[in-house]
Amino acid sequence: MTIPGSWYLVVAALLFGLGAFGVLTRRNVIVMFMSLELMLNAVNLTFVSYARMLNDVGGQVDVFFVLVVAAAEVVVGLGIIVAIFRQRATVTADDISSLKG
Amino acid sequence: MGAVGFVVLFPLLGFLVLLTFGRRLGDPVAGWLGTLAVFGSFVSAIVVWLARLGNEGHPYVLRLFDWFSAGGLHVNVSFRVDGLSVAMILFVTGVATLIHLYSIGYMKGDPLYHQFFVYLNLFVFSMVVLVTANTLPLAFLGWEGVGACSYWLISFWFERPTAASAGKKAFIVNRIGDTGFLLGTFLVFEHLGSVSFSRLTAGSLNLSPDTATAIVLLFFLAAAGKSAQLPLFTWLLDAMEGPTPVSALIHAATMVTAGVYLMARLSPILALAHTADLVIAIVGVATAFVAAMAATAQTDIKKIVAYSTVSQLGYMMLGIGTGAYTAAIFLMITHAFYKALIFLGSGSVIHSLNGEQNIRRMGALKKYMPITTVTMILAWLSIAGVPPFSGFFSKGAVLENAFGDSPLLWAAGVITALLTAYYMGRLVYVVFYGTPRFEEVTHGHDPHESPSVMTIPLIVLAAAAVIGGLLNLPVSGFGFLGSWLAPVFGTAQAAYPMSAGLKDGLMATDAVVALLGVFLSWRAWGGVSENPALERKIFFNGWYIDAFYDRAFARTGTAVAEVADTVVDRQIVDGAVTGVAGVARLVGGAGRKVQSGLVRSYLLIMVGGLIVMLGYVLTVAAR
Amino acid sequence: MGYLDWLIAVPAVGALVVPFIPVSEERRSLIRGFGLAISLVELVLAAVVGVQFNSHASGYQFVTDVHWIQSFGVSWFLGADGITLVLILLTALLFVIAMFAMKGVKDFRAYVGWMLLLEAACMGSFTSLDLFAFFVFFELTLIPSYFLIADFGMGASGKAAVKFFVYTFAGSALLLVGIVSLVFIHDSETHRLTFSLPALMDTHLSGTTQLLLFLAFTAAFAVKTPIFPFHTWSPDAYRAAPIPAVVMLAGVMAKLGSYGIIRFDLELFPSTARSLAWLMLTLAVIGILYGAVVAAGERDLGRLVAYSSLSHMGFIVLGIFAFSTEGMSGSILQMVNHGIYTAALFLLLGMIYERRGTLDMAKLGGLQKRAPIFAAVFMLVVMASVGLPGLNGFIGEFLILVGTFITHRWWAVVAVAGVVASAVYMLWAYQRVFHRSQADASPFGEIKLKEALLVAPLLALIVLLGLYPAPLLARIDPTASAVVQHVLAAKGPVSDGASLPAVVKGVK
Amino acid sequence: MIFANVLSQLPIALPAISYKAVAPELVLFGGALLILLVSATVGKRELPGLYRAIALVAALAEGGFSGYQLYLAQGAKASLAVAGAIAYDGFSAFAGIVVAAILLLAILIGPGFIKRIAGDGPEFLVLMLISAMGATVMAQGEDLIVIFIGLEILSIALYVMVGYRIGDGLAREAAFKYFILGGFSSAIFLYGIALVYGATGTTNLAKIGAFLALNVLTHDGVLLFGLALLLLGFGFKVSAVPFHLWSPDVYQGAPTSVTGYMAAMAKVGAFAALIRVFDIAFAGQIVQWRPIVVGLAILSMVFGALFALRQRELKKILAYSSINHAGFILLGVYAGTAAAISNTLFYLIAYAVIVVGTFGLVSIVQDSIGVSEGSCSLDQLRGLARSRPALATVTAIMVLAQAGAPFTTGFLAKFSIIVSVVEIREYWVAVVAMLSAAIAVAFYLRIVLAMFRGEPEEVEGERVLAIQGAATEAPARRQALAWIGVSLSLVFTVGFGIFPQPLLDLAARAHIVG
Repeated sequence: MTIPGSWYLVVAALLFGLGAFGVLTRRNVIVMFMSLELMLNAVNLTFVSYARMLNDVGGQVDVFFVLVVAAAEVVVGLGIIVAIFRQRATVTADDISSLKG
Repeated sequence: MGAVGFVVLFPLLGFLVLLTFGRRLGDPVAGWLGTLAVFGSFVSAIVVWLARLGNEGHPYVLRLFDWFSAGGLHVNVSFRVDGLSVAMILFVTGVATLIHLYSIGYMKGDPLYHQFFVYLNLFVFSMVVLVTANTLPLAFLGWEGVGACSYWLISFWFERPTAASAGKKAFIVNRIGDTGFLLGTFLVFEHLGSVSFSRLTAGSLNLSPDTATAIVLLFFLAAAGKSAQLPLFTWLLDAMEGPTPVSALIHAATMVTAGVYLMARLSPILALAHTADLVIAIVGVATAFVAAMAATAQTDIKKIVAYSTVSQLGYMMLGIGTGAYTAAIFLMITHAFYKALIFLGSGSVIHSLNGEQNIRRMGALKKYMPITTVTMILAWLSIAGVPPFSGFFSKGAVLENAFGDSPLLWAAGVITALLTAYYMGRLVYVVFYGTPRFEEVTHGHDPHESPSVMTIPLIVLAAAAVIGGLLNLPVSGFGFLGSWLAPVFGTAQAAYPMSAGLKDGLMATDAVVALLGVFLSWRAWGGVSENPALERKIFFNGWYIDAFYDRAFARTGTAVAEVADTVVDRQIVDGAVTGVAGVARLVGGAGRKVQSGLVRSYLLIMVGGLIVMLGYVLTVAAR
Repeated sequence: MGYLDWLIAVPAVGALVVPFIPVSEERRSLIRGFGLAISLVELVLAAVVGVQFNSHASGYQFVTDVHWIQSFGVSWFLGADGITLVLILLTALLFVIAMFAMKGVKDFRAYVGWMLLLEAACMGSFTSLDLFAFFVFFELTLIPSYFLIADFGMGASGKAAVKFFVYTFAGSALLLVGIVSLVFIHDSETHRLTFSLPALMDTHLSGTTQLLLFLAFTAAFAVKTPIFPFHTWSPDAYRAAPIPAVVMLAGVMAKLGSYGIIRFDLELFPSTARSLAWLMLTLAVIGILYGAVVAAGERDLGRLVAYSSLSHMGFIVLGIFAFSTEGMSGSILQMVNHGIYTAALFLLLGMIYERRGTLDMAKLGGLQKRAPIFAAVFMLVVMASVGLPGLNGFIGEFLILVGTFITHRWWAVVAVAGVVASAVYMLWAYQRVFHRSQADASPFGEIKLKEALLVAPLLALIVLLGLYPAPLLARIDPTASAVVQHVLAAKGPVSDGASLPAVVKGVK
Repeated sequence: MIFANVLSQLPIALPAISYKAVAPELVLFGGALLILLVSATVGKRELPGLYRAIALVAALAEGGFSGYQLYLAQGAKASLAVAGAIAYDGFSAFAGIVVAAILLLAILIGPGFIKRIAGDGPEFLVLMLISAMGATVMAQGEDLIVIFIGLEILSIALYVMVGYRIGDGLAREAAFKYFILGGFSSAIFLYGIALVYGATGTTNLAKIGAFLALNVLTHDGVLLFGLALLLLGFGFKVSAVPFHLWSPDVYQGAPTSVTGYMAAMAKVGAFAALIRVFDIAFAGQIVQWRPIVVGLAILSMVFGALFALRQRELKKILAYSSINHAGFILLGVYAGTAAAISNTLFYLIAYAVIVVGTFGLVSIVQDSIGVSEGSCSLDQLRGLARSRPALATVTAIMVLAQAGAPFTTGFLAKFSIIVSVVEIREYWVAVVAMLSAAIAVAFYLRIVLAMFRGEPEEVEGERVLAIQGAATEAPARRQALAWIGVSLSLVFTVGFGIFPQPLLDLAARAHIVG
């Protein structure tokens, strides 16, 4: 029996929620970063499942754009994180809070 | 007739010259210049009087220029010459000239000598403008002008705190009265469309009774303020802080009579408001009685005379209230003579006892100051109403009309006449007779008579006090003043039908009462200088009226002002504004806490915002 | 370029030129000379306008109307009638005196610059008949006065300046929304997008809209005048500002508020003005008495004069909302008179502050003994402000009270008490400062010639306008009666007939 | 030409790209590549002057093209290009002009100061040009994905620029925060696009608009969800409350000239895209999204003003002030009429020029008191009016222009927004807007007050970072170009403040054809 498209959407939504939750709760910067990527991939899944449901190739093409952007983000994000890491041994998001008030 | 312009111009010139060159003119010259200016005004007053002798028919109005006009209101600077105003300018400038002369001597050696005459000349100018103004606002200029001059003159010796506050008190109490003047003027303008006296001719006014009453009562409030009637008389007592010539000129002869003049000038309206007239009469006689009682217990010579002035003014208001305008004006003129005389007499006593004013430290001065003593005795007899002195005729006329109006008023008037004779007698006996008590005041050597420049005015005034009665003898054909003022008052003048016998009876009772008063004062104060039985505390403190005013208005007023400033304005009204600013800053502060610097808290808030938006979207979608 | 344009352009250009005047530091008093020259030229210009003004012609004179921002329908539309003329003359005169009074400052450049900009802004506000242009100039006056208070003021001038700016700005924020809404309603009615006052005057506004717009406009003017309860900024600002600035604040900018009420509130919303007259009159009367009572409780001379100014502005507002020609003329004349004697008062206070370094009455005393001439001058100005007949304060007050008495009797009766109250606090203050003998005999120099010359023109005007105000009144009266007729003739608001208070009787 | 023939033979169908449409992007990108090429080939010695010249030429060219497009757009029908993904109409042309203006000012002001903290490298200019290109792509994007790509190009370039002075702890922290929050909001924005795509079957704005006009979705939950997520993405970028939390920290942490550039460029790009998306794609759903936008606008205006009252750090105050401005621009979007859009554009260009100018001044102030591009507290400004009167006066004017002082574009910008809001009869919203402006005046005046009050106390040594080989030429020369930039912005602000008609006409022609 074929799995209705909406299930995929639900899975994607769950994945997205998971990613968001990950960014919110995990203190380690690297894990936050990974959850961010997870959210982007969840969106890819949504695109693909919609493309399949709508039977339109546009959605799938968009996935490639998302991938490209995600890659660019990774490069820059890791660059920043490494720069921070070089000053301090362990890096948690809460340490980085001298800019406040 | 145009000379009225000069009557006004001379004191103004005197004021301006003294203002600019006064300091350089120095001690005596400034005084003489001032006296000259007022004398010039007196001469021009006589010229006006002579010119007027011929045609007393209709009043002459000298129009100078348009003062201000807006909408329906047109006010011009114009002076009115009619019986009343001529009488007034004659006696005002006359008395003023004498008092200027007197002041040259009295104020000798005072550092601010020239400034005294600046204010005096300005005062005479304002007074003359007041009595000859043809429009109510111009009269108000004179009215407040004399008020301001009395403020400056009372607080002339400003070093003394009591003098400064006395001056301020005088001005403020006058101002309370002046609000009545303003409101009265507005009512007149509203109903008659004009503020000029020429519009206020008797008979042509279509005022409803209660409007007329309102107008009269409002103007009476002003008169009460200026002529020290019952509710607003306390300032006159404190006004004694000023130099004695000031008391003589302003607080005896001229300014205080402005209220009476105003009422006389408004006689056409008074004629339409009988209830208001009754009020005036009652207040007048009540003031007379209260002041007379208070005068019996004063120890300060000037306070006694001040209370006496208030009392005599009460009589004049009684005359006005009972419609006897001529009698009131007659009493005003004669009163000016003997009251000025008494003040100047007291002034020369004070002058010779270098400043001592308490009668308990005087006594037996008749040996050292013969002229002053004689003139004071003459003044005493005329104010008491002993025939044939002027007081007898003028007070008699007022009492006669009072009897015509209501015997009750007459009775009160007679009792007060008795008191008048009594307290003036007390003054004369204690000051001039009895044992000398001035040793420690004059440091051993005897008091000397005042210089001639001071005694001459005393003598002139004494003469005037004595023969003043001739102005308006009750005998037909000799009522010069009556006929002179008839065209002014016309129908407003009340004429009570009385049989000749009744008139003679009344005159007789006046004489008897006067003599009784003299006798009583001789019996009580012939030898002794203190008698607590007769000098009750309540009268000494002026029935505690002033004390009551002080606590009710002055103290609470300051307290309220204090609270209004510090609490109401700073905390409440301003507080509201700074409160709003405070709340804004509070929220600002909260903002800083939200900005915790933690990335994850930012994310949380963003997601929170998103959830709110999604919630909203769901409700919209669900609809 | 009409006269009015020059009136605005001269000080504006002056203000722009001042920073670039190539003058070395020690000869910087030349800059003050330059400022003085500009203000004198301005005075001459104003005089010329005064002479050319034809008091019989109705409507606005010296009109210039040229497009400015077409897409918003904004035009540079200037015009002058009786009210504007009188206020222009006052502004020009007070500026010359303020320029003279400027001394003891290191940085003349900024001082003169801001003062000239302030003059240009005031002239702009008085003459512009385009609501946008009026609003822009009305706002522009805030900036120079803020800098004058904050930089050259005394005491806690920083806080006072910010409070002044924000308070007035908040008021004018409502004014802006009011103006734009009015223009929009007019546009949607007549499809003509314009900000010009004459065009906007015949917009048909429903009762509630007209009420809301009236409140929005009046909010800004009430803060500026000030009217009770929006006055709490004025004591702080007047006390903290340097003397030349406070002469402008109290003398000229306070009139912006009352001028705005006459020009915009009454012309645009006549029926609401009529139906809300009772509220404005009550606020005015409260302002008169409240100002007097608080002034009596005040310890500091500067703040005392500020509250007395609140009380006197209360009279002016009273005259405006009495809707009688006498009252209106009186209040316009009183605007000029108040400007003159308050300016004189503050100049004298400046002299006291220079000599004793304080305005706290407890520390002042016995000045009459040390400086009798100064005391006499001070007494003259005090008497003018108290409204002694023969001096300029009286005429305006008298006309206002007469005008109010005719139409709103009981407000006038209560307001008359203000005449007494003003005597109380003024003379009490005079006594505490001049008569009370001072314990420490600290010296108090007699008035110097330079200072006397500074105050002389104002003293002359105090006496002259007191005795012969006819020339001014002749120019004010036609405009005043035109405004009053406009308000009374306007039929009730379009929809709900807001009932007129029974008290308004037909005007004689 | 051979290459073109070879391509044409290939079986794949190349989309017809009209280079006229994408000219602005090409110019900027070309400029960036050229700078990189030159710096790569020229070897060790860096040629900052040459890089800056190239960047300036690129910026001017981009401005020229946009101006030409604006002139062209006057009559042209809907002009889509690149298979409907890029639209070039009056609106995008005007946005291009604004981008050019920002670039011009930023190139003049920025590099001089960046040199002190990060040497002469060309990267700063390259990043600036690239991010500008991102903004123009967003402005011209007719397809949600294209807008997303433009957004990412802009954002990622900005993340790097914020962290440009990687040595400084604050800058690193700012970059990190901006990155994480930016990434998160982009992800959400993307998810929004996906949902919209799911609901309407296309990501092309015109097609979405057409689709929604034709068939009314029974349960449009998915579409509205997507809409909300899109709004979050845009809201974050323009720092509307409650998505503004990043901006105070990042504005303070980032080097001042970057902050100035970012404050202007990010908003121009985001608002251009926001207006186009909501005007073309979701015109039908105006009833649903309007309340959200007005909610965001009011929150931003009011809290933007309130939160700044207690701030002591200059750049944080200016951050909140730009949040307040964002609120005002959102009001313009909320008004939604064609006139409102041109007024919003007027506000955008006025705001952009003032903000870059103001931050340029802050850089000059910091440079003259020895604090290099770091955070600058109000107390350090004390007594500036005594030491540098000209600088203090110009700064005061620019700050007051932000406050809405008359005779400046700031005033006319706020005025035009109030006019638009009143035209849709939202009087109370206008009142709230102006009252927030009144609150804002309080903190603007605190800045001015700090400068004009008090004596200049000696500057306690701000730990000046070790500057890698910064040329130590006299500050005057370094600030010369910055002064030109600042004066240009001043002349623009006051000039168009007094005679705004030309600028208003320009904005009026910038209507969306889409």
